[in-house]
Amino acid sequence: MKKIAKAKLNELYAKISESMGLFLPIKRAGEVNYAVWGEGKEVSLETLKTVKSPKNAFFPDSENLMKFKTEGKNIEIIDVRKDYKEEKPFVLFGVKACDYKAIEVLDRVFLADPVDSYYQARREATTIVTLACSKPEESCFCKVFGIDATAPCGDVTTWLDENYLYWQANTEKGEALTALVADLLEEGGEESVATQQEATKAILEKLPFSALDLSRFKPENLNDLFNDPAWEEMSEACLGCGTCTFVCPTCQCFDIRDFKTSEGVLRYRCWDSCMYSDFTLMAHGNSRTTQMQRFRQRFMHKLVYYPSQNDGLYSCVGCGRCVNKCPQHLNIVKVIKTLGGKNDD
Amino acid sequence: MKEVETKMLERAKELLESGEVARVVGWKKGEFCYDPSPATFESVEELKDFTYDWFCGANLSKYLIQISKKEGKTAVFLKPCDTYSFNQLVKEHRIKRENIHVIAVECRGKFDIEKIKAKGISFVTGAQLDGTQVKVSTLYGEETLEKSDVVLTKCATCNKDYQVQDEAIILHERTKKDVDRFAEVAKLEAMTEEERFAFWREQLSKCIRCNACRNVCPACSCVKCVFDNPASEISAKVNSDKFEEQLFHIIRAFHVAGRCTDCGECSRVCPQHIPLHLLNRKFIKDIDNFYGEYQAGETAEGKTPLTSYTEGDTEPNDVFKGEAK
Amino acid sequence: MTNETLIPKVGVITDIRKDTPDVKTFRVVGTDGKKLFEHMPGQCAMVSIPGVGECMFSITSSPTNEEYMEFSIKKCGCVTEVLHALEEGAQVTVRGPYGKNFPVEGDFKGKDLLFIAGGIGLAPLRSVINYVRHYRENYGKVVIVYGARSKDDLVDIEEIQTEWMNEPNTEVYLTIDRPQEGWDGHVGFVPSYVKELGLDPNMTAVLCGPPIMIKFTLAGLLELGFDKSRVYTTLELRMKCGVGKCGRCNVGDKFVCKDGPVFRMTELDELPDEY
Amino acid sequence: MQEVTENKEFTPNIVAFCCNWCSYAGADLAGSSRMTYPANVKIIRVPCSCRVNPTFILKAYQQGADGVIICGCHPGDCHYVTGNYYTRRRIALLFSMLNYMGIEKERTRLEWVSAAEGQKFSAVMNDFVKTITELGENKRLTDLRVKEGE
Repeated sequence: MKKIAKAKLNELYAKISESMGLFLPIKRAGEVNYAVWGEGKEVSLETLKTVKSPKNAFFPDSENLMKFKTEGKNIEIIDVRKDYKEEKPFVLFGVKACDYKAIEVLDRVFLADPVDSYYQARREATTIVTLACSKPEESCFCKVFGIDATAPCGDVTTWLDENYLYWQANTEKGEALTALVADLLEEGGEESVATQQEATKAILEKLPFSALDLSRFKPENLNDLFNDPAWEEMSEACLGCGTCTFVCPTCQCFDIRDFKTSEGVLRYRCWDSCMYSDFTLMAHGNSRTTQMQRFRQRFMHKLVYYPSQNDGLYSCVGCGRCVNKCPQHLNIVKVIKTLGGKNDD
Repeated sequence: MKEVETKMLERAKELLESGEVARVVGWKKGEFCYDPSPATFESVEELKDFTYDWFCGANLSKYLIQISKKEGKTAVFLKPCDTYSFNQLVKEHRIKRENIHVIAVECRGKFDIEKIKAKGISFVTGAQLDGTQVKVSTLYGEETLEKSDVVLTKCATCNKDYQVQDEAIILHERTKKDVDRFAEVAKLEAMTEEERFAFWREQLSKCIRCNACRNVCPACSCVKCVFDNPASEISAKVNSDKFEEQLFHIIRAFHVAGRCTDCGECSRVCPQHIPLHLLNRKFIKDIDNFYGEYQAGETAEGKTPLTSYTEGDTEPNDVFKGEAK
Repeated sequence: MTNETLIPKVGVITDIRKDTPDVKTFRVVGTDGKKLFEHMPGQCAMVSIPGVGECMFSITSSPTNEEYMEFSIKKCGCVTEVLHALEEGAQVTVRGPYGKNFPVEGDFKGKDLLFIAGGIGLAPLRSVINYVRHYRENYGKVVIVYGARSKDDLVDIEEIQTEWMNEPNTEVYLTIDRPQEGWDGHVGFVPSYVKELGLDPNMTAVLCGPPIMIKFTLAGLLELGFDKSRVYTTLELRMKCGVGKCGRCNVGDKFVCKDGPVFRMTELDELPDEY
Repeated sequence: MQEVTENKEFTPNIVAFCCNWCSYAGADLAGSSRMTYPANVKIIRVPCSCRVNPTFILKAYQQGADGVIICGCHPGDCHYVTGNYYTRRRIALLFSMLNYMGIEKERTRLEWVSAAEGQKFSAVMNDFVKTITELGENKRLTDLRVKEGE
């Protein structure tokens, strides 16, 4: 294991930035979100939960897919992916265990056949440096999904305490990054990390949501859960906004839209939310006309549909962002408690 | 606050048991002490989850658009600011007034859990007002904070009074605050053009276009929003660059200008804490300046500033000149 | 570079046939004059007009047609409206094929087949019917029941009358909803017509049409003794990607674009009622 | 590229929303009386200045306009009696808001031009184009995607 003094972190960022892009939690106008590092930016590794998850490193809020030039009746399609391919490799720094797990959830969608080459290009160009949690909060429940917040995976795992950032490379990519910054690192830190991990685990045990019962969320209960009358009550205060979706690290629904420019048409992909009333709107109807149906879709997808298609892997990682951010305090924990509790009925 | 809650609960029970109302709209308990959700209670049995505390900041008026169309009468608990939204919606024929029984309920400002957490306080288990201070209990003990530091932004400058009530549950009188709700707007106005641009750039670049500000807004009650309508040519789901953010927020605020009661829900729900109320308040301030003081929601009748005019109105090219001030 | 699934190919509309007042059939080939891609009956493709939008349509032509693809499209939304205004020679973009096809090389083989369609619902079935006609010896008897609001709404009646009706071992039954001058055929809704016909319940049935028609026809078939596991239909929901990623066309844990659009009725029974 | 846009050759894109009953006719009159106004003014005819939704103005900026001017009948002379009184309030608030958000206040203007005022129309347009030319390219409101590829 290696370590670097906290005071020298800016040097580390500068060194990485020389040859690679560096994407990490940065405070801007009072809020911390993942953004590209630059001299003078206020990095905030201590922030437990960035408002947006780091998913936009691979699956940006909006990205160009292709361009069309039209002349008379003719259409020319211009592939814009080469612009991405030439993008220099980048480092995603400070990813928490839950957000890292969320990347696996996204991988299973975007890297499944047929592979999404836009996502893949970014994913392959990235070295992920994770950061263990030391101060989990009451809205955290990653433990429920078998995630160890004190030992996240990734190409490099790091731990942060008052004085040092501890550094452990896990993969070839991680070794390469370690070599790049070797001059800044020194040996040691195993003990400090072990102490921190122990202390954090003690907190994790005590978190109020650490023992949520997921046993009812199984594919064989799909129809029972779908038809549960509790959805009406759970969703009645839902505003139909997209907050939960957009702060969620695993939500990956998107829309494809066209934008007319002076040069032609730009086709782009952007985040979309199943909570929106036009999500499933077709010319001749809508398969989900009520907010209850849309609300149900979101949570059924996370807890039943996705696992049923992905070997039981839930598409929730317990980051608790929806718990903190829903304007009316509706969230997946309330859903799990309400429906999961009916196990023995 | 506990006494108020008890009174409210008693009254809700009475109303439901006597059959005077078919349902009561209030708040139900969450997982913590600080995350209640708006809820409808249709039986005394359901009232077991009823709550009213320092964190019931949500404005219930907009829910009444749908609920007032239901069979039977609905009782609703409205805070002072909520009554303005209610009136405005009645004025716009969105709420069926005759189906609603308004119970004005005491409010001495609501707390913002995010502000408490921002002070480094976690595992909050309760909060109580103590004079000008707030005692926050946590798993690790008690913390004392200034009330002005923890109230919701919308409550910090609120001097509103009940505009409509069929009955009231008020145990503590409120003291009028000596604050100018336009102070922040004036501060921005005093900046240079570049500074203002930079301020809004920084703030609006955080926007994730979740539409929470729009969906929570009691004035945003269109059946189909212009931003959801592909035929409007401005529908979009994401801010692709700096312009879209401004377009969305200018138009959002503009569409409610003259109807916005300054309930402040837009700022409360913003996941990125963009001070959206400063856009709405700018319109309110301008309307007051140009066309005389006007408070939307004070009455359930009459014209709004943008649906009326006088022959000698301020000329648009003159709004920056001294005479308009 | 071009194998990215979201990037379409350019197609040229070489022929436009007006089938009914609101349905046109578009013949599409690649810019090189050849067929854009191969498909199987029941599969779909994303057709788009840059700047307007992209929509999923079932491929109406049979895979056995080696020259071109056809799409029968009803005018009902933004994209279809613009499509209907296009002229021959116009270009569109096409990507696909998407979804599972009808089991023409599997369960359908050697079976007697019953096709029931309503209105534009004939579009996806036309592909199967013509495929079956091409490999006629592989299948048993074919019965086609097709209904529309009026005689003018029957899509490509010419092919039905001149080709399908003359096919050996094939029965074609047409019906329209209300009596109309110049129509001496059957009048009545498809579901009741199906019951009147007293069809052989051992046939494998394929249904396509408006949801209400499917619902009642299915009930009728069950009454006649049909087995749900031998009744197929195709679904249609909002789609953006076509490859199970954009997350909107799911019914329960199945994506219509990837796991459908062709479903057995028994499969649909296991899914929540949300389509 | 930067230098090119900043030298004198910058010709702004101007969008003028003109009321059918006055300024649009005023533009006609200007034309037939051989009074010139710059060719880079793109006129959009509207049935009344009141038809100009604030969205139109912002949309024009999004699509690359450097300046937007709205022309209507003099207050009191509206073909529909009161339309332009509402325009006046609406546009006043919008101008104030744009300025509040740090958008140059000179970029957007409203003028009352009657059908008989061909000369005024021409003078207003010339003056507005001059103002915008001096102000330079609209960088704060254009959608970056519009000018992509240039």
